[in-house]
Amino acid sequence: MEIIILPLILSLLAAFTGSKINKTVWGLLSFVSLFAMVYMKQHYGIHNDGVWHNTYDVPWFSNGIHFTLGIDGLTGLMILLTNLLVPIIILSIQTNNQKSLIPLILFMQAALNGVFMAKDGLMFYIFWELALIPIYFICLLYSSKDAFKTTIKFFIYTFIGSLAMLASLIYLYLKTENHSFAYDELLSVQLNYSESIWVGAGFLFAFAVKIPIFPFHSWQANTYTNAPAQGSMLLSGIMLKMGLYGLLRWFMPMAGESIAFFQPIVILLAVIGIIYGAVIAIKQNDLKRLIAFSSLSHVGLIAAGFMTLSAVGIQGGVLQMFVHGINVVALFYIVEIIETHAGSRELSKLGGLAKFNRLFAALYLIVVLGTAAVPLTNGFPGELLLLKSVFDYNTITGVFAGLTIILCAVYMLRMYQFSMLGEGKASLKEIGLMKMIPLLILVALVIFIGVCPQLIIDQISPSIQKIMLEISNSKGVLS
Amino acid sequence: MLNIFQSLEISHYIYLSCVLFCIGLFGVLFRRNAIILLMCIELMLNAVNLLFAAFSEYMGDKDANGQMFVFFIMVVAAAEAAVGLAILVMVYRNTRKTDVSFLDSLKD
Amino acid sequence: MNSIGLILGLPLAGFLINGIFGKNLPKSIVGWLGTFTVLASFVIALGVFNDLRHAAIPSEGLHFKLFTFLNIENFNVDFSFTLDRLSVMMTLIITGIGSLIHLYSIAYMHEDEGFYKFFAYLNFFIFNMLMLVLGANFLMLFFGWEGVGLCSYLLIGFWYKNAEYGKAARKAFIMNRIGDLGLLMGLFLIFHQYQSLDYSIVLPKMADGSTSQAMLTAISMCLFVGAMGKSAQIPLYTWLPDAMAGPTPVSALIHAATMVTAGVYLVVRCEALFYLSPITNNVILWVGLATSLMAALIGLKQNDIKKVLAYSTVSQLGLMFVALGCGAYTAAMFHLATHAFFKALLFLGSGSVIHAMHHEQDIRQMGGLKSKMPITYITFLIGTLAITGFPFLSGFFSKDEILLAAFDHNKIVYVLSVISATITGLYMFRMFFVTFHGTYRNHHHSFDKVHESPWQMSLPLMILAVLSVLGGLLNLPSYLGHNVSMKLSHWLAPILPMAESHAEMSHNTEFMLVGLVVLLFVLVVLYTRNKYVSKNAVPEEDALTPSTGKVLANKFYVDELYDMVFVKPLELLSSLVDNMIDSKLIGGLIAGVSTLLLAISGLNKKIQNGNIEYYLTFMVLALALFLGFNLFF
Amino acid sequence: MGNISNLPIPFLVLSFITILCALYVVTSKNPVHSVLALILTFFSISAHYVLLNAQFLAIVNLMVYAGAIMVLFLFVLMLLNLSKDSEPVKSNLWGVAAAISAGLLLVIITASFQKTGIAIMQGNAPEIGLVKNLGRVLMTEYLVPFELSGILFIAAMVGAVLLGKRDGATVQEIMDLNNDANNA
Amino acid sequence: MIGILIVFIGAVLVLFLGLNKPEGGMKTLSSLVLFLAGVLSLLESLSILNFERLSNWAPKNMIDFSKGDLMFVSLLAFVTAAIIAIFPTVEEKGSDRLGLMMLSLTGAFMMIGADHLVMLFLGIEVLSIPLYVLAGSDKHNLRSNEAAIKYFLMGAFSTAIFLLGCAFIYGGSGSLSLSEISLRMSIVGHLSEFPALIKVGVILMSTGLLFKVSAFPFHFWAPDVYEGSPNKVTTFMAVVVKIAGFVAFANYLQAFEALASWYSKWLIILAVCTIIFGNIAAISQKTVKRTLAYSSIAHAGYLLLFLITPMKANMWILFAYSVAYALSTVVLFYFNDKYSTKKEYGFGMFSGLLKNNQSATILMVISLFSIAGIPVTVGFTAKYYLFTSAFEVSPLAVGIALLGSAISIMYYFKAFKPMFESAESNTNEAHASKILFVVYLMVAASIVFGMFPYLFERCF
Repeated sequence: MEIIILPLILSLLAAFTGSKINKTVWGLLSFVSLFAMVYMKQHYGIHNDGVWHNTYDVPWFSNGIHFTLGIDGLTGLMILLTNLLVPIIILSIQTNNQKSLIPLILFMQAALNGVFMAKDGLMFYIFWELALIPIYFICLLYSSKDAFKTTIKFFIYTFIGSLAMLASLIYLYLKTENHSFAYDELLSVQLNYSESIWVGAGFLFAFAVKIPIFPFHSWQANTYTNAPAQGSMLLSGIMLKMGLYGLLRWFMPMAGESIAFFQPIVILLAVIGIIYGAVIAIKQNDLKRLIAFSSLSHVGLIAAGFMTLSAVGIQGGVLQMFVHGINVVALFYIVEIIETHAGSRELSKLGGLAKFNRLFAALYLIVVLGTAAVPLTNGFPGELLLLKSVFDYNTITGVFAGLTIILCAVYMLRMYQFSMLGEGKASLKEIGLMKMIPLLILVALVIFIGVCPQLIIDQISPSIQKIMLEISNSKGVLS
Repeated sequence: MLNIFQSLEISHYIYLSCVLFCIGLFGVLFRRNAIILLMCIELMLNAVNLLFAAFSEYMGDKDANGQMFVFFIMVVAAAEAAVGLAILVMVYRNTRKTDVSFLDSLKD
Repeated sequence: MNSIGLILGLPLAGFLINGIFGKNLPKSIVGWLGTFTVLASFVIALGVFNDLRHAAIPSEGLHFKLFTFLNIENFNVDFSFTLDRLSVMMTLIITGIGSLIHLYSIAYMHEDEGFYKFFAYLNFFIFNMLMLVLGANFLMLFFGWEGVGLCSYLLIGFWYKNAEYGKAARKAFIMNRIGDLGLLMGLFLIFHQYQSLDYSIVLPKMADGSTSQAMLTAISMCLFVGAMGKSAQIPLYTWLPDAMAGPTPVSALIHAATMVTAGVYLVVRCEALFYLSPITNNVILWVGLATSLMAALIGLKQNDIKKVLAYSTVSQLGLMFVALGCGAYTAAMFHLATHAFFKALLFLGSGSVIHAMHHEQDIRQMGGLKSKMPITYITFLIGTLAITGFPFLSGFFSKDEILLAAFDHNKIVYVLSVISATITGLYMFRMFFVTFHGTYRNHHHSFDKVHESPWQMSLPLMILAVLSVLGGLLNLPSYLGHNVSMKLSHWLAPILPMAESHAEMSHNTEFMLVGLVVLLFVLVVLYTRNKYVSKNAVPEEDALTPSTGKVLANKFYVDELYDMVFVKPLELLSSLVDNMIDSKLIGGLIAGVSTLLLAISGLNKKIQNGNIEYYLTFMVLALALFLGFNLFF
Repeated sequence: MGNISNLPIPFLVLSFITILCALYVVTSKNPVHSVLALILTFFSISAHYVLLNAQFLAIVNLMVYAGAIMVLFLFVLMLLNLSKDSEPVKSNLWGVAAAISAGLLLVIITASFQKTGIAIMQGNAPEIGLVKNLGRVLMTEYLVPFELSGILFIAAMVGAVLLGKRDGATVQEIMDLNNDANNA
Repeated sequence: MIGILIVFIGAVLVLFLGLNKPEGGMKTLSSLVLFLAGVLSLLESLSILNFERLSNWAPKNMIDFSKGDLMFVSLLAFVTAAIIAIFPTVEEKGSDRLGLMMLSLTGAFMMIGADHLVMLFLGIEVLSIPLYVLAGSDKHNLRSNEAAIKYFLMGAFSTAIFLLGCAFIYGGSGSLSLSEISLRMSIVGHLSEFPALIKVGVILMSTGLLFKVSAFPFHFWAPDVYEGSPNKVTTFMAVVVKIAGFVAFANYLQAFEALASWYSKWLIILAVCTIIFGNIAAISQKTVKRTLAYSSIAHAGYLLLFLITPMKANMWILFAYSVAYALSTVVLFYFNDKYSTKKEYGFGMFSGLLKNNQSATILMVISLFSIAGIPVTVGFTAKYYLFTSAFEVSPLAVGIALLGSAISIMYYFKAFKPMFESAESNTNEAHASKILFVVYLMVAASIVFGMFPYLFERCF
């Protein structure tokens, strides 16, 4: 509860004080929720035993619909990611004339924390929607062009998705014995095959749009491109993870028997998405668009890994969620710096920036390598596990999914080269050290996770095992 | 007093009323003069009244409900006619027309 | 135990210190720090080597587990290392030659603004290469494998301001990645089959014959794809010549002596696997042979001093793979070692020349340098002789061993290998003579300014020259007496249990074959000397080369082919998918839905036309409809 | 539905007149004729009321409808000078459409009864239709609606006044006013 | 009953006191009267006060306000008070418009409390007749005139149909009292035994009510009349008529509960059609008012879904939805009225609003979210309750309703485009003016109710 309330209060404060207080202050203040999280963990004495512990529970909509928050390893990792990235995102704000940006981001933080902690179906939905609102306004208010057209597409698209999820949730809710939205109650619902396909499809659609999985991605590129950098960061860094988190936490256990029906479809689509995104990314000129498609490619792999229903795939996927959050935020951060300091983010207008700031070039390179999953950077362990799981599921899909490591290298290195190397067309103005600090933190994480991924795996492993047990319990899919 | 339903079925009154009602309805659809339209609506109301009266009689047994309803319909019809004519007069004052098909400035 | 940590840790420390603080340190400290960390590793490795010589069980090595990298269900990979006879040999080569090249670089790169970066990268490369050879499981190998690819990328593109270099670097990295994908798939297959990636578990299981032939072939093919990428075999070889964009020490270290031999190392490491997959062996054999011949042919017409050496490297690597394909693993390792000596020497020599010529690399612009650069000249000569198989130099022995193995295996292979070896002589001497003999031909850079290199550069040259001469001692052929010969074979024997059954052939045949090779060598020297020294011929301009030569000069147009077959279609596909499928089809569908909705919405205008009669009629009809339905349902 | 010849003569005659008059109301080109026909219709309906023992209704019908409402209509017709058949003739097509719609409704409603029949019990006739009886019901059972219909009349009255109240604006001004709005 | 009395007396007072005074002077009085009626009804419904003695004079057979009905009464009273308070008054003398609106409101109360077909009919008429007048109360505006005559003719026509239905029901069941009918119906038992008269009667009567709540295909009047009427009247129509209509509809259908399986089939089809039609037709609208009109049609569709659920136990859901609908609709119409000009009554009227008036922007955004059903507004809460209860009966219909609310985003959010654009050239002077406290209150209420939805179920 604290980490929802805190950002909310901060958000209101920020809204009322306007731009009087420096963004750095807000950035630092929003770190507070990180500490709040640690405090919460202490306070509720949560052990890493895989159980989704309640931390807060009051009746809300009715006796069956509670305001229930819970925390376990998976949730913990996700809120860690959120509360780690949000301050960085706030610190990445370059100008002071985007007045409502900080309140919106802080509001978003609250909603995101809620999404990850919600243990009640309706609450999950509500936070899910709430998270959509600030990002919608961030994009609408500060998009570079076509703001309305892009955002409305994005909004309607995701909104339809969420409504499908709501329908599934309601269906499950009505099937529970005493009409309850509690996670465990929803899990215990027994559905027949065709029911479970419908329910699963509802969930899947919502998450597929948000993730996005291949044919549902068409909102993504334009939104990322036109949104302000902070919006892109929030969208790709954290909001995508909502979809993946939902896939893992809600779709997979709730889909019932039909998971076997969805498994090949999702994996196929995800693998198509991997290659599709990567192929498109190869020729992009706009850095943000490039990252958008690379993101499509990467999350496709995560989704595919999840759907293999193997421990390796799921844990690798969760790890990769965390990692992708860091990498993509770092990439957008870099693009933001380039855009503000070099005046453009189009590859054709950039080049030769490396000579202006060696440190920046080095950090950029590390992030690029992390994204391209070079060993000892954070991208590698997750990608290894995911590819392995997909490979084990089906060799051919595994090979196709594996193409990502080639294609990713192609477009990421192209991106790096055309922006940083060669004889410069652009120049990079002085970048303050303060601006480098968030990037430094991210890069430190890139290396750290790359070397010791097991630290994170240990955190999530019990929860994942529990979720896998839930999947297998009701459905008998896993042996 | 004589009960008409000794030699008549209630359905005859129902048909009669329906025919009257539909004549009125036809008029509403067919005519364009607002006053005639109003009259046709009155005709429809009267058809209903007749039906109520018939039912009331048919029920028998001290059932005044039908007739009371007719009474209230008449009350309302009078009020409606007053207001309707007032509206008509107002429109006529502004447009010099009572033809409803000319009033189509409000549309999609 | 800790010795492994030190061997690995020192270069890493060097990398970190140089990488983070190098900018603010004086160049001398940076350079010497880089050199000494590697040298120290070398010294430690020597100590380990000594220990291993006396180890009780010869196949065992040292093990060192740092921490658990990943542990999910049964997928358990440790960050662990092993140091056995094979890896110690590789370690010695890497750190030994590495330290020499570090030393060399101090002078070579002295003027460069990225001096500290260069040393950091070099140290990092050494670290990765060590990880590759020291890793105790396939994942560690993969770490190093990708890591050296990365370093190679960084170092090829070291002069980042040149866009062409950047392109070459990217090409190298991506081609390596293609191989890496194969390797990764191989890893998955291995894990799938054996539930582990540890050598100590996997290799014995491979050897015990319980695995199906198909699986073995699949795994070995996957691994070989990895090896192809790293060791620049057909079809993934084109990056290596382009990689010469990097500074010369890099070419010497990475693209000649160490990294490119990783493929050979991999095959030798998985000897059991490859030995048991004859199909793969054949593929390796023929790929290696083709590579060797093709690269040699291309080498004939190259005018860039480094390009010649690069193709020579590809060719020699091909030969190594021929050996591997024949099952002569020791021969391959032997050639790997001697090749490391003389190719490093040659590259460093060429670097010395380039240094003297102020970064002129075209041999047509050189000539007659022997008077100005005696040390370089002599050492280069030794290197040339060694590579071309001058009797009793290192190359002579190692190459002969491969040729013998080939002869033993298949006569056609033998003939082709000999042709390849002969062509090696042709282009090496061509280059050597054109560069050092004849007259000076450069008009931009006066002959007087050409100078001998400083001692930091000469010293490694001399050491390597000595090694090139004496390298043969490692594994002298058996006809030279049992006491001195086959040292390497014996050393590696415990690691290579399967390949031991190598048939001995009669010494007479051996002598005969050796004689043939020597004869060919003499002919080659005479021919080239006649052409380039006596007649003082200069290689033609590219435009003037005759048709066959043109094909060679243009490297068989392979780059163009790849460009046409892979790069262009991929780019085209990318644009196509982006513009057609993504925007038009998928985007269009979405836009179509909203357009459709709007169109339907517009239909409402027809009904809602403001005319009350229509409204009333519709209402009545709707009512009739409802009543009518009520009638029937 | 029994044989039509078995029906009582008064009912048949009255029904015939009613329908005929009603048709004339609808089809007459001259509004004044329509009004007069409508009054006739009301008279015949009143006669029906008498047949149905609803004497009070018969009287009220005559008074309210024929007497008050119709006079009001006539008055308005005269006031607005609409007695000529100013109405443009609608196309036949429209008439057919309207006839079809109305006819369809009629057919369907009647068909509904044909299909399932009408099930109500038949009682005998008391003298409920007399003022005395109705008045009692009105003042006891129907007190509330009776009282509340006062609200209706107040509303109608106020409304009619509001709309009918004249103020200064001339037709031309109104036209201009509206043209502005339409052009914008 | 107390509501009717107070409002009626208040209306008469306002009419007489304001006879020669400007309308604005009576604004406060009428708002206060309505507010008082609302408060008293609320207190009565919460069983805090009791007005038994006051209403004892009348027999109970005609009109009977249950606790739930009183909630609706108080809601409508509050809403009307708010409408009167926030919309500007005309400059003419005489307070007839206010009085008529209050009289119309009593009609709404009568509909809500009606337990008898006569009462229902009278309620509808008392509600409608003042509205016919009010729709044309902008006498010199031809559009207003047209609205009045259209509304009147179609209203009267639908009343006739409604009455025919009443007659059939009377014939079929032998009674006019809803509770009596309900009793008789439950005795008859099996569906097929019901006389055709009742079924036809129910259809015809429903047609009349569907017309009032502007459900497809009886919606035709709504866009035109909404557009032509003065803004205040439109708001009143959109909110009060619809809510009262649905409460009456629900009460009246409850009497025919025995037929539920039969009529819910129809209602589902109607609801689905209305939702699809309302939402899709709204997309291409250019003016704000028409868009809101079609949106109100769509909302009628959602509310129709309520009628297929077990209504008696779920009246609080209808109440919740009414609250949500009323709050956001009133606020949106208010802003439409405030910012529309003679020249600009499309969405362009909001252009540059963010720059000129931030609080107005926020209020509008929240209201739009609420009407679109996005959490954490009351709009979402109400939709959630409604859809959940309807889901049990017809998942498919709810699915379409969900889709419809997704489509509705397309037109609700159209307002955002001009709002967030920085418009240098066309600044709307009206943007600068202050927003009334009542509006803040309503928007705050829609958030508060959204956050604590449990209130509805507990208090109803």
